[in-house]
Amino acid sequence: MTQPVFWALVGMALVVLALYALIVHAHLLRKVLALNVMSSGVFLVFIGLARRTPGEDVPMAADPVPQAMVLTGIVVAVAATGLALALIVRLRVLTGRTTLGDDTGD
Amino acid sequence: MTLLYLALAVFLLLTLAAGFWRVRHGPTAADRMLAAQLFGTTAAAILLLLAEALALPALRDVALVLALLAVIAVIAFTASVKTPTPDQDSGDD
Amino acid sequence: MMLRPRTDRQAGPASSARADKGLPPAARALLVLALLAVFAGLVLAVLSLSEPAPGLAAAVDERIDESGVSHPVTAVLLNFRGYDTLLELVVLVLAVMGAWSVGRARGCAGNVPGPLLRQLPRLMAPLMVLVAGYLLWVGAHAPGGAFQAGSLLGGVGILLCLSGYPLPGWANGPALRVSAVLGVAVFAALGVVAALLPGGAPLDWPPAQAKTLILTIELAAMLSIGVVLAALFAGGRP
Amino acid sequence: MAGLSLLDWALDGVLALLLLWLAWRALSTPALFRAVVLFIAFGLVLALVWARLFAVDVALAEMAIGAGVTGALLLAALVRLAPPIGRGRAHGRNGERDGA
Repeated sequence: MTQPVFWALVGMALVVLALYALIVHAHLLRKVLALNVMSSGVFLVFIGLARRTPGEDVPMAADPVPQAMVLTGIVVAVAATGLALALIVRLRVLTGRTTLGDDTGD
Repeated sequence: MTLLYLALAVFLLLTLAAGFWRVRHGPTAADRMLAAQLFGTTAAAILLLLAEALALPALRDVALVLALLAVIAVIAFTASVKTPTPDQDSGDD
Repeated sequence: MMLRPRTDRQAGPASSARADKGLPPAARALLVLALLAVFAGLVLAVLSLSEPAPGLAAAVDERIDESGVSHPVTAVLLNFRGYDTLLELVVLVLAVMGAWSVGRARGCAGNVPGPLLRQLPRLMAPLMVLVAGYLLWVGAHAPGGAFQAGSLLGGVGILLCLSGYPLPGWANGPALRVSAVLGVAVFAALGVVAALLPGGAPLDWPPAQAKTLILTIELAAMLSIGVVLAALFAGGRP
Repeated sequence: MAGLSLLDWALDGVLALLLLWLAWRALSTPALFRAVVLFIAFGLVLALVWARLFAVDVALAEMAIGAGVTGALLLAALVRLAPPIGRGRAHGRNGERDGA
């Protein structure tokens, strides 16, 4: 197993782990955490596999295009997290709940 | 020399793991807080070692950013921990 | 009021049961099996990839001299794939619009800042702004750039918010809104100007002016990213 | 890329184990506050991984955003989700009143 494949596997393990937590947990803040871990896993797969094509100026550096896309993804993820948190706080103010789903709701 | 730096980085990573154990088991919130603060320091040291071992001087900038933003994390942490009042203990467990 | 939960763990048996045991054991086992199958499929997919992969590193390296900057990641972000970055700045503005439309900002954190915390911005904020400027500048030829510098500026905003630093009144007015959209506005305006040049196309920088244009856009983008992150932290419209 | 030394693998292995363990703890710890702290630590270790993978730009962004800004956002949300506790805290800084 080479290093890029190793890190891609770790990233996919993170994605699956976070997907499980996303489905199982009801608290919305926990779901936000799970989504963040999941996006980190995707980024890890991306950057890990990008190392199969070394960059030119720094011999060991990864392909710059996936790096730029992951950079964009990180900033979008934090913006989405901020919006999600604002919505959760609003839900809490309006209904007193921090979970979705009407079958288990109060 | 590179070998030594890498070995030191692995060693510091292991101490980081030990710190996580303290965060998990630390009896009081102050213990956890102190251990969390130590992560920043250790991680900065690991980054500086990696900067030499991997011949990537730009990693020093990452250590600089970490040093600055660790302060933000600690402030956010202290601002969100309940201030203990006489009638109500900071029951973290 | 005293007994209301702070976290889901302290929320008493009923609520924590709802948080943790929403699924019956059988469904949970099925879910684990399904996820293991997904993982196995992903592993097979990755193991079947060829190891020296054809990537875009060579293509970037070939055209880097025309991009105006010498750091490949910055060249990709601000020149080769400019649309990505432009639309990402739009996403940031949309996020802050969404957060502002659900409610007003109501303070930053629980505790009233003590004297130490109130003085901290005087020490930290200038340092962080300085490092942000450094990262922006160094991004032209080494790792760094608008995103990293902007998130440091966001950190400055969070620091000011948490320490209760008294901001001047204009900082919460139109200035805040203008700087939140400044990145998109400057990027799009310069992109349109580039299209109007003879032989130009949208977001296609002429090599001679590319470095100036990229640094201008990055400066505006850094401001916008910082302001948006700080506004998201404040949690609502001012 | 062929001959990764034992030490390189030790570094990768410890980093990966730490990363997975932190992610698992952050997603399964019952107390939300501790989960958020573990998530911040997860961002820190992830930044080290990016550094190790020679993606310095991503490491910089992850350090600033993943470990700094996201952590602060989550902690602030945690405070806002908690109702005012006791009488000493009831002076409206994070009260339930909606200013809209």
